Amino acid sequence: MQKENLLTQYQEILQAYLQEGGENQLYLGQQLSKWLLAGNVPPEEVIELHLGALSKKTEVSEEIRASFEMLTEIMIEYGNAIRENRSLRSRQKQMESEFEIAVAMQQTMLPDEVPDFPDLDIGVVHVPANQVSGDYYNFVQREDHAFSVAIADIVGKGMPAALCMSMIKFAMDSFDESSVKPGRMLHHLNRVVERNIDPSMFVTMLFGRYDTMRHRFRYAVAGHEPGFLFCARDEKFTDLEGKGLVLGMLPETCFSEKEVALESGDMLILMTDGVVERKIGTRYFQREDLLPYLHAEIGLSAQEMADRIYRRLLLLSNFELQDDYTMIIIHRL
Amino acid sequence: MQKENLLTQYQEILQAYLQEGGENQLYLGQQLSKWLLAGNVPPEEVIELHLGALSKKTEVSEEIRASFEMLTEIMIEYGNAIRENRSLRSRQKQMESEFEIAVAMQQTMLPDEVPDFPDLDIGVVHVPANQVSGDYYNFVQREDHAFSVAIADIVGKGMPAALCMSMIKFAMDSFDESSVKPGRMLHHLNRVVERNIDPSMFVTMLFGRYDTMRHRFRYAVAGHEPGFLFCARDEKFTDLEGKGLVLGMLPETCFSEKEVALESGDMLILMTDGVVERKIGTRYFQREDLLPYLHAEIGLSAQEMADRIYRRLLLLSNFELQDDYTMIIIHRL
Amino acid sequence: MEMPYCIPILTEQDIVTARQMGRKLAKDLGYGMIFQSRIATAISELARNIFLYADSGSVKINIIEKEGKVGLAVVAEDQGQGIRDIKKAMEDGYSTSGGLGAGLPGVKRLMDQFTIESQAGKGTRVEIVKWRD
Amino acid sequence: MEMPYCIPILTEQDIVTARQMGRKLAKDLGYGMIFQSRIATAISELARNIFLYADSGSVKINIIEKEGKVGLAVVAEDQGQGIRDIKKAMEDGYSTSGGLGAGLPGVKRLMDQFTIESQAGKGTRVEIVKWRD
Ligand SMILES: [Mn+2]
Ligand SMILES: [Mn+2]
Ligand SMILES: [Mn+2]
Ligand SMILES: [Mn+2]
Repeated sequence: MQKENLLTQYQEILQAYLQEGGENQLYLGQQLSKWLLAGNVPPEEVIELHLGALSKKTEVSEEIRASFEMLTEIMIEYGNAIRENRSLRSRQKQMESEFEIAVAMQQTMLPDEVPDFPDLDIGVVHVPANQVSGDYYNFVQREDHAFSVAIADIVGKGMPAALCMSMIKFAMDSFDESSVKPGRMLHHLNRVVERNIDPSMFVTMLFGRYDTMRHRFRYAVAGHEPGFLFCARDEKFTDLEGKGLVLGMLPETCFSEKEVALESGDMLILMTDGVVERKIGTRYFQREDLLPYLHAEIGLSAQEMADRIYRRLLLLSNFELQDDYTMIIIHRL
Repeated sequence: MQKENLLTQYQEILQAYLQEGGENQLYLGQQLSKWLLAGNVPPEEVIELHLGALSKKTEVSEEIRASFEMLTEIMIEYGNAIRENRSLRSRQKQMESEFEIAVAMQQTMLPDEVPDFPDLDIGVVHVPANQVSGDYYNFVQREDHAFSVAIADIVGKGMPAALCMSMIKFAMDSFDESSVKPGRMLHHLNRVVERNIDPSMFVTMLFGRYDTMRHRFRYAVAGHEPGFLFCARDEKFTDLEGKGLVLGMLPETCFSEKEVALESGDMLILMTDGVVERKIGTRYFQREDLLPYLHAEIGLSAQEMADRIYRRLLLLSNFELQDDYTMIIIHRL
Repeated sequence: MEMPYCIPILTEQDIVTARQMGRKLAKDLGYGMIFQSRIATAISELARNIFLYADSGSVKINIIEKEGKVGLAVVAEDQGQGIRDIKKAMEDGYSTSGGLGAGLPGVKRLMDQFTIESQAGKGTRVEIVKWRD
Repeated sequence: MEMPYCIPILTEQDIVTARQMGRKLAKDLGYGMIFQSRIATAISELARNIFLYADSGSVKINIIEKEGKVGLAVVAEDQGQGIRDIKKAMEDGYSTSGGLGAGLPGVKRLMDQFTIESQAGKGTRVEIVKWRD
C-alpha cells in the first residue's frame, strides 16, 4: 500500500471514530497499524499523521499543537529502535542461513549406512535437539571381519560443537592403523581435541571394535554414558562399564579397554546421555527407568526397536527433546 | 531510573516546553526518550504519559481525548515491534558469542610459526575481512630438508567456510605419506572436499613442497590465484603458473606439478585473490598494479615486506578489506 | 468462578464483538486505557487467526481469581488444521510472515501467561491471562 | 556556496545551540516538522559525542546544492581520541552501549548520506547530508 493511501485511510478511520466511536474503528486501526509498520512508516510519522487528521476534524489549540512537537522528538528515538529492528532481522536471516548450511554439512559427516554383516542387525536413531547437533557417531570399516563404532557427545552446543565434530571425524579418518585398538584411538583423539579446542569444551566418547568372527566387542570409554549389553539367555541388561577421562581435559590420558562376548540373540545398546536426560513433569527420568522401555521392544528388528524406543520416550517428555539423542543397537542374530 | 520518575520528568519537560517553548526542552526530551527506551517503556505508554501530562497543563477536549484512544491502538503494534527488538538483540548476542568461539577455534588451526631454516626467511600476513576467515594457510614439516606450504581460499564465507577449513586442515594432517607430492595431496584433498561439502562450495589452493637442499619449489595449483617468483638477478617477477580445477568440483581430478628453482636472493610470493581484489574509487585494481608495490619493498625482511605491502594496499582501498587477505613470502637468503 | 462469555467466531464482525467484550470486561475490572487496548489487541489477533484459518472456533473470556489476584483469562479455540510447528510459530520473524499463528509472539509478550496446544488436523487452543497489578 | 554556520562545542548549551541552528535552517529550507526534528536529533547526537568524549570540536551546518537538489550538510569534527574500531561503532547493538560513537547507526539511518573518518589519537570527523525531496 502506498504511504499516501495509508495517510488517507488513517484520516478516515480517525474521523469515523471521533464521529461514532466504537470498536469497529479501533479494529480497523489495529489492522492499519500493521500496514503502517509493514510500509516502514516510523512512529514519528504516525504522530504527524495523527495531528494532521485530528486538525481536519476539530480545533487543535496552539498548546496542544506544540505538545506534539515534543512527542515527535521522543518518537524519533523510538523510530530509531524500530529502524534498527529491520537491520537486526536481516542480520539474523543471514546468520540463520549460515547455520542451515552448517547443518547440511554436518549431515554429510554422519555415515550413510550401517555396516552390513549377515549375522548382525544394526539400527541407529540420531536426532538433534536443536538445529546443530552436538552428538556424533561413526562406523569405520577397514578390515573384512571387524568394524569400529564411535559414539560421542560434544559438551557445548551450536557452531563450536559442529566445528569440533568435524575435527573429530577427520582425526578419526586420519588414524592410520589398519587394526584399530580402542584405547589407542581414544588416546589419539584426546590429543587432537586437547590441542585444538577451547579448554572449556570437551567430548565424551565410547569407541569400540566389533570382531564379527569371534563376536567380541572390545571398547574403551572417555567419560561417556555407559551402554548396555543385553544377554538373551537370562533376558537381562548389564552396563557396559568403563572408566576414562573425557577427551580434551589432559594432554596425556590412558584409556583401558574392556571386552564383552555376544552370544546369538545378544545385543549391544550404545547411546548418549540425551536418551536418559528427560524431565517428566517435575520428576527426572533415571537410567533404570529406561529398562522397561528397552525390554518392551525386544523381538523387533534393531532399527524398529530403536525407532519405537525413541518415539515412546519422546511422548513421555511431552514431545520435547532437551538434549541431542543418539542410540545405536547392534544385534547378533 | 524508576518509571514513576520518568513520568514526572516527562511532565516537567512538557510543561516547561508549553510555557516557554525552546530548544532546551526538546533537547531534554530527546535525552529522556533514551531513558524511556532503556527503561522498557513502550510507545503506547508514552502516548498515555503525554496525554496525562498535557491534561494537567491545559484543557483537552473530549474529541482530542478520544483521538488518543486510536493512537494508543496504533502504538501497541509499534510496541510489539520494539518488544521484539529486545528478543532479537539477545538472540543476536548468543549467535555472536558462538561466532567468537568459532573464530578462536579457527585461530588454533593456523600454524604457530613459520618453518625455520638458516638460508630461508619467511613472512606471513593473514587478515580476515570479517570475523570468520575463509582464507587458510598451513606449513607442514615431516622431513629434515623440506617443508610443505598450502595456501587456500574457501569460496563461501562465515561458518560454513570455517567448517570446511577445519576439514581441510585435518585432511591435510591425515595424509600419511612422509614425502608429500603436491599433485597427490591436491588429489587427496579434492576427494575429501568433494565428498563432504555442499556442491555450491569449493576451494582454491596452491600446495607446494620446498626442498631446502636443492632450493627447488615443486607445486600444484587448484584454480588458485597465481603466485610470483622474484628473480633477483634481473629484478623481475614472473607468475607461478599452474592450471587445475578447483577442489570440490569433480570427484576425480588430476593436478599436474610444476617446479621452479630459486637462486640466492630469489623469492616466492604466494597469495589469495583478496590481495588483488580491491576497488580504488571507481576503478578495480589489477594484478599488474601489484608489481610496483612488491618492487618497492624489496630489501626488507620477508615479514616486514609482507607487513608493509599489506598496509600500503589497505591505505589504497581506504582501509576497507573486501575479501580475506593472505600473503606468504619465502625468501632464499 | 463466573460463567465465561463465549463468542463464536464466524465473521469479521465477531472479531470486533470479541474485542469489545474483552475491553469492556477489562474496564469493569478497573484496568487503565492501555491495558484495555492491549487485551483487545490480543483477543483481536487470536480471533483473527480463527477467522482467517479455521472454519469455526470461539473466544471465551473469563474473569479469574487466584491467590487474591484478579485477572482476565481468554481462551481461543478452533477445530482448524492446527499449527504444524509451534516452536517455529513462536519465533520472532515468523510473526510478520503472515499465515496461521502470525502475531503469536506479540500476543505472548503483551500478556502475563500464554499457553498454546495444537494438533495437526485437530485444531488449536490458546489461553492467555493478564493479571491486574 | 554560502559560508557554513559553525558552532564550537564546549558546553552542553552549545549542543542546544547547534540543534536549534539545524532546526532553523531546515525550517528555512521548507522541511516539515519531522525532518526538522530528525536533523536536530542527528546534530544533537554528533554534538553530544564531541561534548562527552572530546576536549574540543565543532559542528558546521551548511546549505548545499547538487544537481538541482537542495540539502542540509552537517560536519561534526573533533580533536579527541578517535574511534578505535569504526566498523564496530557502526554495528547495531553497540549503539546502546554508550561510549564514544554511541548512536551513530541511528544517525546514519536518519540521514541520506553519512561518512565518518577517525584516527586514533587524532580525532573524528562525521559528515551527514539530508536532501530535500
Ligand atoms: Mn551435547
Ligand atoms: Mn548430551
Ligand atoms: Mn574466500
Ligand atoms: Mn578470496
